[in-house]
Amino acid sequence: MGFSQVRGIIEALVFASSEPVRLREIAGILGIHEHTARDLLDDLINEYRQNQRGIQITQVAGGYQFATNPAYADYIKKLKKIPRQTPLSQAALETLAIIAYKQPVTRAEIEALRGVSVDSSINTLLERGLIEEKGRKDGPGRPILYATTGDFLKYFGLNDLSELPPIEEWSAAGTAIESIMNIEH
Amino acid sequence: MGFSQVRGIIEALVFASSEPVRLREIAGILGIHEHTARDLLDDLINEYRQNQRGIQITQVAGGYQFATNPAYADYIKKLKKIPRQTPLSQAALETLAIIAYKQPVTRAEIEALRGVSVDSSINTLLERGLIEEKGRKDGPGRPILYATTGDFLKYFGLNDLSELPPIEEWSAAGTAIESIMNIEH
Amino acid sequence: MVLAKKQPVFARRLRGSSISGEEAGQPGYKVKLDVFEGPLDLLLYLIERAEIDIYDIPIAYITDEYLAYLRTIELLDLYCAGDFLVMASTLMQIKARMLLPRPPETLVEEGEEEEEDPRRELVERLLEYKKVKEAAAALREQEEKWSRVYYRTSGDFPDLEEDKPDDPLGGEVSLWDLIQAFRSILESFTPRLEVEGMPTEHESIQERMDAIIARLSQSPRVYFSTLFSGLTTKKSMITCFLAILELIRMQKIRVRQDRLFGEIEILRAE
Repeated sequence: MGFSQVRGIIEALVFASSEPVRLREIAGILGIHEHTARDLLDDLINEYRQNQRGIQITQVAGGYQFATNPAYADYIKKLKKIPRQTPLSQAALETLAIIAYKQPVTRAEIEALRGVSVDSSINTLLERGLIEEKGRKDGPGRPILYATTGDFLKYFGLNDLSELPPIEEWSAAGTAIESIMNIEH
Repeated sequence: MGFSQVRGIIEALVFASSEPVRLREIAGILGIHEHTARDLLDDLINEYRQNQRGIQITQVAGGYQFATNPAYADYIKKLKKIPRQTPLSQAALETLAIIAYKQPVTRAEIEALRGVSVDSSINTLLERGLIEEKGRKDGPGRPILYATTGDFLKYFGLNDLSELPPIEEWSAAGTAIESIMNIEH
Repeated sequence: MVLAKKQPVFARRLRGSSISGEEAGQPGYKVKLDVFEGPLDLLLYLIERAEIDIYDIPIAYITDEYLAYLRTIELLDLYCAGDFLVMASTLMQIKARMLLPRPPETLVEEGEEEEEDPRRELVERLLEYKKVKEAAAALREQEEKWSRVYYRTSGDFPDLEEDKPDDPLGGEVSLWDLIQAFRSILESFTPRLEVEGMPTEHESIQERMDAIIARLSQSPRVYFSTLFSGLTTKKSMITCFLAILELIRMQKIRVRQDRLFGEIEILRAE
């Protein structure tokens, strides 16, 4: 199997998958080392970056996937059959931000931080597949814990959670939640 | 707007559309003549045909669409999630039409009619189970004979081969088969 | 201006708001806006607007401002969650505690802990909420960037949506700003004597919406305040404001403010 053929197969695999394809899967299908697959992919990614191409290979949600060049978004929007996504409401976005940075987190913890009931934003986020239930917290009432999904990463173009934009000092906030919870109850 | 940018936009449009994009729509969005759009598309199509690329632009159902290179179908099948079968390429379709109407037929006879090598189309069709080997022809080299399968009838919603649409010319055969396929999908 | 840069963070969107009750203009008409992000959001807005040090909040002033906003919302008959009232009582409690005479410092024995500032908990909550807003703003930026990227269509897109502008408020003017502007118009308004027995014009919200649209078809943009000129009753002014909110929600108009606290402009949506 020649070089350009392996490259072609990788290109076909990335295209055919509806979900981002993981390096491990590509390497497994081709029977090559992961680092070889990575080199070939990097090469392919670079090639698509040249000459104002219309499509690109992006690294998202832990895998590789084809996507359009954002520079041409205005033209794509003019297509008759193009699915459009409404941006999240501010309320949903704030709820999502708390879940993203503090996961896994309970509804009561989110409400303590936002100061309002978050029932409808949690429903919206569950419906859009951006968050999911992730077990229950030990303690009274064993409340449901929420966490973000792979679609969340894809929606915001992140490869993994470590790529979330850094928020100052929020790491220490776990204790703040506790103290706010105590105020609330 | 430069040449490579227009080309890039066309590439993005063909990729992003949920259905094959018509020439008229592409030309309309870009504000260029249809024949200019066609030239640019032909150019793009040719580029993807080179170097055993993994994806290609195909002309289906009166429009343009991206699809994987049929030569790599075996690898794609190994992916965990395939959203749906990629439509048959124009090349595969024409080859299939010849086999359907002239069966049993040899590779050389198909190539004589299509004027190009049909190795990859035949492989695709074999892999998809639409054709099968049906003995060998008497004569020099005893070449393999190809015929359609029961899956072929199923795929195109035919009861038997007599239901194939009547055709006058071979170029019409591909279109005829394509139109049956469009009813199905 | 320092605050001007922060403004987009506090931009509120009118998406997700909805009308409940009968048809616009009918009695019992209510506008339900889900855009109030909550009492913490309003407090932060007021603090930023007045350029107040969050660690040293003049609690009497901020309580008055907060209550004034609640009264305007109430006047407009907008739906307002009970959380806003809980916060109001919290603010008043803090205000009362602040008024208590503090023990003279000489009486505080050494080693004895100084009495806790009654505002401490509130400040902590506000600081935490500020970070929530920061995180949300960061995600919004990321969302906008990636909304320009299309993946291959394979059913993982949601349903086709109507083409609509992403941001009816233009990312600049928050709902709080609009209410503030409406408040000041109301405050400077001297009601004319309504002669008893004279039929008063009872314009419906729908009629007022049509009038605004007609006006915008003549000139592409008008000042928010001029939409209220010529109105003679408080009731008609409230109708006008609700009409503006409804047009924003329907994305028929856009609201813009060139600089912080500048004149608010109303534009026709494209």
